[in-house]
Amino acid sequence: MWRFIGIRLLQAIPVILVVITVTFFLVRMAPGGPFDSEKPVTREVKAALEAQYKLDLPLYQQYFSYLGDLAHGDLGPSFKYSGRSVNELIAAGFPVTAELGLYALLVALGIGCLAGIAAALRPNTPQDYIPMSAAMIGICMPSFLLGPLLVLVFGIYLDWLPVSGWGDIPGDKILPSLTLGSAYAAYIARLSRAGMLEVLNQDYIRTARAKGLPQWQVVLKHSLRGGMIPVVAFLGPAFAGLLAGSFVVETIFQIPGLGRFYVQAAFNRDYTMILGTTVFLSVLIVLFNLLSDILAAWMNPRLRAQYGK
Amino acid sequence: MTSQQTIVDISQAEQGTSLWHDAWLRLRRNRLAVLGLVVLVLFTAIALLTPWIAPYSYQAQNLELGASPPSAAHWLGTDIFGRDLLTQIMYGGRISLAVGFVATSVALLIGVTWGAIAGYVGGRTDAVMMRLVDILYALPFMIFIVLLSVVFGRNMLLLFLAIGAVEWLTMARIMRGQVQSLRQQEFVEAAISLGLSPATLIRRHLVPNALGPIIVYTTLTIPNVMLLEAFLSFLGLGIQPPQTSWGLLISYGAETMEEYPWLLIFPGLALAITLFSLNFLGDGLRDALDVRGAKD
Amino acid sequence: MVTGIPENHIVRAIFEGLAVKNPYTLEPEPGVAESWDISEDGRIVTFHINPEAKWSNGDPMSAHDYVWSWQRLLSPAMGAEYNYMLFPVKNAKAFATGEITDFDQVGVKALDDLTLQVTLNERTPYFIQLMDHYSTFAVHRPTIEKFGKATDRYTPWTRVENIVSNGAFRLKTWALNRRIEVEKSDTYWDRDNVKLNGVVFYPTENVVSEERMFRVGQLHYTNSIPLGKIPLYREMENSPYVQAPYLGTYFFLLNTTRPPLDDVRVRKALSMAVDRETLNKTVLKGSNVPAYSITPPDTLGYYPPQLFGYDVARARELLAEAGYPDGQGWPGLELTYNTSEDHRKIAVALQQMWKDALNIEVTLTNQEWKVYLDSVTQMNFQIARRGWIGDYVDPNNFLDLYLTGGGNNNTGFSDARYDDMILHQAPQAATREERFDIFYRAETLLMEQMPIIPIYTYTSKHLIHPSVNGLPPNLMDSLNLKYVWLDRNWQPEQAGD
Amino acid sequence: MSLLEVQNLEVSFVTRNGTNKAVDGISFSVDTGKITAIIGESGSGKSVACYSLLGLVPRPPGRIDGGRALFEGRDLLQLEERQLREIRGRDIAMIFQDPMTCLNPYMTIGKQLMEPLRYHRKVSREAARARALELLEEVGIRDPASTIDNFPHQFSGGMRQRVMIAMALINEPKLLIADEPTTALDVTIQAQILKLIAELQHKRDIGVIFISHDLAVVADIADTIVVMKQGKVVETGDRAAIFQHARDPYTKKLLAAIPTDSKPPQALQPEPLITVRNLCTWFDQGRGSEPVKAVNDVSFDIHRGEVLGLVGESGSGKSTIGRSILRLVPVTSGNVNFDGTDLTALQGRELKQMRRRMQMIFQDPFASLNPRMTVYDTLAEPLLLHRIENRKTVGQAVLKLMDDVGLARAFVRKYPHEFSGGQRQRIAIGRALATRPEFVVADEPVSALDVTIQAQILDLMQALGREYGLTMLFVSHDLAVVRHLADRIMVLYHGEVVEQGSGEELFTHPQQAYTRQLLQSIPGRSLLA
Repeated sequence: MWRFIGIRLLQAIPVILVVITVTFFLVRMAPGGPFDSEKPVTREVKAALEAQYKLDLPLYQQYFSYLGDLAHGDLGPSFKYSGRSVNELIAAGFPVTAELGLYALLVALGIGCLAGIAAALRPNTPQDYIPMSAAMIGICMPSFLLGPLLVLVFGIYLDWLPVSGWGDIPGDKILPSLTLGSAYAAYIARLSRAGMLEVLNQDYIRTARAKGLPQWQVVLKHSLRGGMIPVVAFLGPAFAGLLAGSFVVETIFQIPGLGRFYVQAAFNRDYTMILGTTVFLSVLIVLFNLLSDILAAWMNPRLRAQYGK
Repeated sequence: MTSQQTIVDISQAEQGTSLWHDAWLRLRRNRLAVLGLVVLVLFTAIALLTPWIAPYSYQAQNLELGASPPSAAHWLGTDIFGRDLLTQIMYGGRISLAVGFVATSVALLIGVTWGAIAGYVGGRTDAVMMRLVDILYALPFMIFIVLLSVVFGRNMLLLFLAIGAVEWLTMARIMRGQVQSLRQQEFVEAAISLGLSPATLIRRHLVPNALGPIIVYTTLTIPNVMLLEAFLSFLGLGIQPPQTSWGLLISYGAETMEEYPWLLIFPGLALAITLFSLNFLGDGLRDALDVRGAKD
Repeated sequence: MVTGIPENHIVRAIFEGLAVKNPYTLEPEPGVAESWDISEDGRIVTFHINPEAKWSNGDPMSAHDYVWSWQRLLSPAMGAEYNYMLFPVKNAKAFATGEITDFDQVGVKALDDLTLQVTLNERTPYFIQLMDHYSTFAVHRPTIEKFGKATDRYTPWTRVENIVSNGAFRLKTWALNRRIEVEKSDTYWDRDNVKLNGVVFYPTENVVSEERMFRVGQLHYTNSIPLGKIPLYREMENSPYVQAPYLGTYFFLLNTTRPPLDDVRVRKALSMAVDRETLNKTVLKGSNVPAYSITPPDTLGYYPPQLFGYDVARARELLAEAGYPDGQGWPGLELTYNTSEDHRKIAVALQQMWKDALNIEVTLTNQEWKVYLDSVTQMNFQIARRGWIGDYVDPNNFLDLYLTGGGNNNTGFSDARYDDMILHQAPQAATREERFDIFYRAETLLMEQMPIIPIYTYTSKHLIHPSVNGLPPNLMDSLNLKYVWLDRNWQPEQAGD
Repeated sequence: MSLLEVQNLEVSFVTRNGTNKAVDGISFSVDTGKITAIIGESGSGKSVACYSLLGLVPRPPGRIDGGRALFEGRDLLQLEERQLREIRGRDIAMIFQDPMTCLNPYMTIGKQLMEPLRYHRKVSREAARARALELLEEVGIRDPASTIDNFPHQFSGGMRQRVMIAMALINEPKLLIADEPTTALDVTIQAQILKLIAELQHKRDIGVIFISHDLAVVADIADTIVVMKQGKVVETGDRAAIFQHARDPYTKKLLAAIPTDSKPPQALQPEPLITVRNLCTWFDQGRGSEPVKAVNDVSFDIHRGEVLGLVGESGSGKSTIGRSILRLVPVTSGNVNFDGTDLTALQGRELKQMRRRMQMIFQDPFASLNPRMTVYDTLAEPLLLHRIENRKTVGQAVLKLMDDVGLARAFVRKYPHEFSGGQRQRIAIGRALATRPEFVVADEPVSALDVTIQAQILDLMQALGREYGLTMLFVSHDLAVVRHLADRIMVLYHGEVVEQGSGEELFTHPQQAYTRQLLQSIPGRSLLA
């Protein structure tokens, strides 16, 4: 098991290195610099600014100096938020995004699994069609549409929940989590339906039924584990997607998360912030993919034994 | 099965591969799938004929009229420029359908090929190919897009490519998983022992058998692509006003959903109907191509 | 150092300049300086600092603080974006560009602890106004030096736990992208007149979300409002919607170096074919004021010339004269704007107006903000959307944009007479009337060449909760929180921006 | 009175294509302490009949049309699901065919064993565990205390079937239904399991329904035999009566299908077509662990026109030898010489050329045909690939192949799933022969087929072998089948050859203990010999 994790982590190093390199040069190639603004500054001012952030050095020197800092875990100063380091900004934004992502994932798992299992138990009946149609809409409903809709209904017309914020007013975490989680709930519903259908057709389910077990026990004790494996395998990519895709929701609900920092950084050409966030997210994506693979393997005793060697 | 010998018309037997032909025959029996197909064909036909059948010019503004709810003159109402919404949706459909189908085809082509090769060859090749996919997943998409739009300027072809370049990643992963499991099957071994080249083997034996999940994923990709197009257009890579698309109409509509709900509802409906049609057709196609399912 | 309009509110809440603008009249009134004298020729300004003025750590404020702060602002190494605010000061520009390195030559002197003498290049009527611009505020030297060199940008002196300020409020919380809280300062010289106990600022990029927060009572004050919502709010009784003229102009830059826009007739035809009244009434929901020149009307009593109006017939004539009768032979034109819903609406409307009136095709290109800035600076466009918000109330702030080679010119417009009028004649003018007359003639010259197509004069648009008082609309959209008070019948004090 | 009395049971399936009568009015009975065997081909309705008794046929599409099934005086067919559930697993227990798939891979066997006991008898966890350990001991699991918390994949197929049996017996049922419990097992394991079932049945004095397609399997244990065909019972009788005085022609056909003879010896050509020398095929288990030596230092010759039988249990490496020769798995060392060419050195074009001359027939006719290619496409592919025929003539060639393997020409446009297992194997044979190969590896080509079909396919292979002049490596775990077909037999054990010789020699004078054990495991030896 540890060997397997070790190999995967080793494999991740070149991936992340390439990501850093490509991103580094990509952001530099994009037109407009961090200090361009609507009221352009004089050439002298710009030169002074660039000198302050070492942007006056040759690009390759900047690159290696960045890599050197990175090796020490230093992501550099933010260009946009003067006086703040990228590490600090990520430390401020990430917990929020992670929490949002976690709740969204819980929403997605809760709704998705229930709908998927319900559909799988009675395939090709309304109990199947209705949640699956909803799932289809859920997958394709963009969050820039779903978020405002939920806000209008629950925040404004019904006046049940706050329309924005994060941790400021009780209940303000509900709508963002729902908005972000719904698309993934839909995917999970489809995955768990397919997974459960597959498992329910297995011989060992027949064995369980031949033992005289009632339906709910057959589902809970015998089908769930196998049926959920595809869902678990999807969790890694899903969580990565949630992290990367949370900026729309963060913007709609005024949430001070990493996604918003990231997009602002991209618009501001905050080079160090873009790079820092990209590196951070790609490490996270690698880790979560690994975690979900391990979890999926752990759920399958046979694979568990294989990796255990 | 009867053992009675029947004379078979040889010319009929010569008609090459018949998987698609048979799938078509089976598809025709699936009422929902046919409905989906009819709707899609209808939408495509409308899109193609729009310049001749649109009730209004899609540019003509009537600023004084502004946004008006559905009426006899404007069946679906007008937008804030007083432009006929039905016309806008019809023209938007041209872009959205084109983007949806072409970009998805690009993604399909790259993703299926990439995934099939990685899954079939395996080993180091697979590792390198999939790491490349990982890298592309991790790159900051927005910067990438902005850069593309600047370096290459703005054109539709680029839009298709950009979207295809993003969407093929997941497609490749699915395909790879499918191929990996298919590769274990004996019929693949049989094909190898016949002396088939890897390319032929992938094309003839692996791809057709992996189509099910790919088709389902494709039907989900098309609407996503249509919405992604709106995002790219918003960033300046995609189409430019007064051209429009369903994704753009929906995102404009979402901004004013309280004041002018029809500006959201009707483009949303157009997309939703397309989405359901695609889904019915996709499920139908999957079943039709799954020759085993037809009888069991 | 912070830039941009929303941050401006926060800086002005926790810092105060030598003079502040009265929100009702926009006339300067005492800030850190309790009074000031201006010499006969207008070149020497002497500020008398209020002995009661203190930093938030209790240190008294002194004239030396200003000398040091302004030196810091003007230091080339600092790279301050707004250092030009002090360029009216003698030798300030030379120091900022590194021509001279001795700050003693710059016209800023502390005569004693409480007297600051400033020597200007020439009479600068708007100089006192500049003292209310945050770039000219004093900063606390010991704090800054504790965390690094004076000119280091990347130091943590602005943190809540470190910052020392001198305004009516002081920083309490700074949660990035979440909220910024300020509380009443107990060292502020005029603390008895400060009525709010504190203010909470919510940063937002999304004007739609902002409106929703206001609607459910999460905000007292919004920075803006979505266009589509304006009619709804306007019709409300006791409407919270407050709209007022704002010192800014929305216009399009025309690149006069490229055909077909190198022909003044084409430029004029395009400008005349724009029906600004209808555009404002319909697409813009009457939220702005049609503009026909660059300077907003009533800029401290100055009214710009109006040389033309909406005139399709004349526009067609001009276009025909330029060689494109009824749009024939039209080579096409590209209009660039930065990505935004409202810019798109205007561009789409204009595109169709030109099509209808002149039968010419104009294509639209929207660009991401930094890309757009790049295009504009490089003059890599034909027509580009642009806006200018005045930093101080004076026509000069708008008219000096079009000096030959000016950093914000971006049109290729160049006229020696114009340069002379703005650079030399106007500063020499003895009276305000004479000065405005020079501006009027210069602006006439400018608009005859039409290097820009003015569209509208901005208005400030806010939603203000009925319980909020002391937030009068003004031309600068200047928010002086010192004057604000809440009706006690209403909920806790919050403001958003 | 009988333990179970089934009368005129009728079950049908309602599908889109109409109603299909699966069980058409059958009657039989099971007595306490007796084994009733139900024999029939796949599709004869034997399993459906038994599943329907316990409500295990999914409804829809299944439908019980009529009949009665009296179990201890209660008609099972009239019971509600809840009542049936109480009987299932407590009074009537089942064992299924494939122990690989019938145990839940995600639960330890202990949990699965205890489950029926805990559910039906509400006993404590400790008591259930103790009982489970006892039963595991009884069914012959070594050291149950340390294996009870293992997962199914940690057991071999035979062991898993023992676990299944223990699970079925844990509630002391009165009736045990065993559905082809040995079909997926090796012969030696099969013999053990059959013995175990017979012992347990005897000891507990319970009734057993034993479902099988193979008369030979039940020859030693059944008390009563019911022969089914197409949903109907064609003959019922006690064991002796069926085996010695079968009346029904179908029963006779079943009996005749059991291979008993050995192939008459024939003169071998002196020149071997294939020489295998020191062949090793090892599979890497990743760094650090020993490779699996699937084939270890094996040498043998195959002469032109000869059928070489390769016998061994699963895991003995017999399939790997065939695949190694055909270069379908990478060879670790050693060489394979085919008509003067070293196959292990070939690459690309040359290898493709050689592939035409050697082909393979696979074990599982369900998996070895591309499900999305019609028979026509499957058969045409090798013809076109090797340019044996052109596009114009390929149609005729395909039809000729269909004739050769005994498939109706009308089926040429059909897909594999539309055929029965035997027909599919004919297609696979047709594909293998399409390139007119000199050498064919047949990897268990009949082990997945019913006995009657098995006999037909073996006949076909023999006939075609003669017609095409084939040299063949025939891989099988079934000694009787190999003896029937092969000129020479090689016995493989743990990747190494332990004995070889002609069928007659091996059967009459086995030299090695392992060979003798194999021979003794052949079911129904006593009755058939």
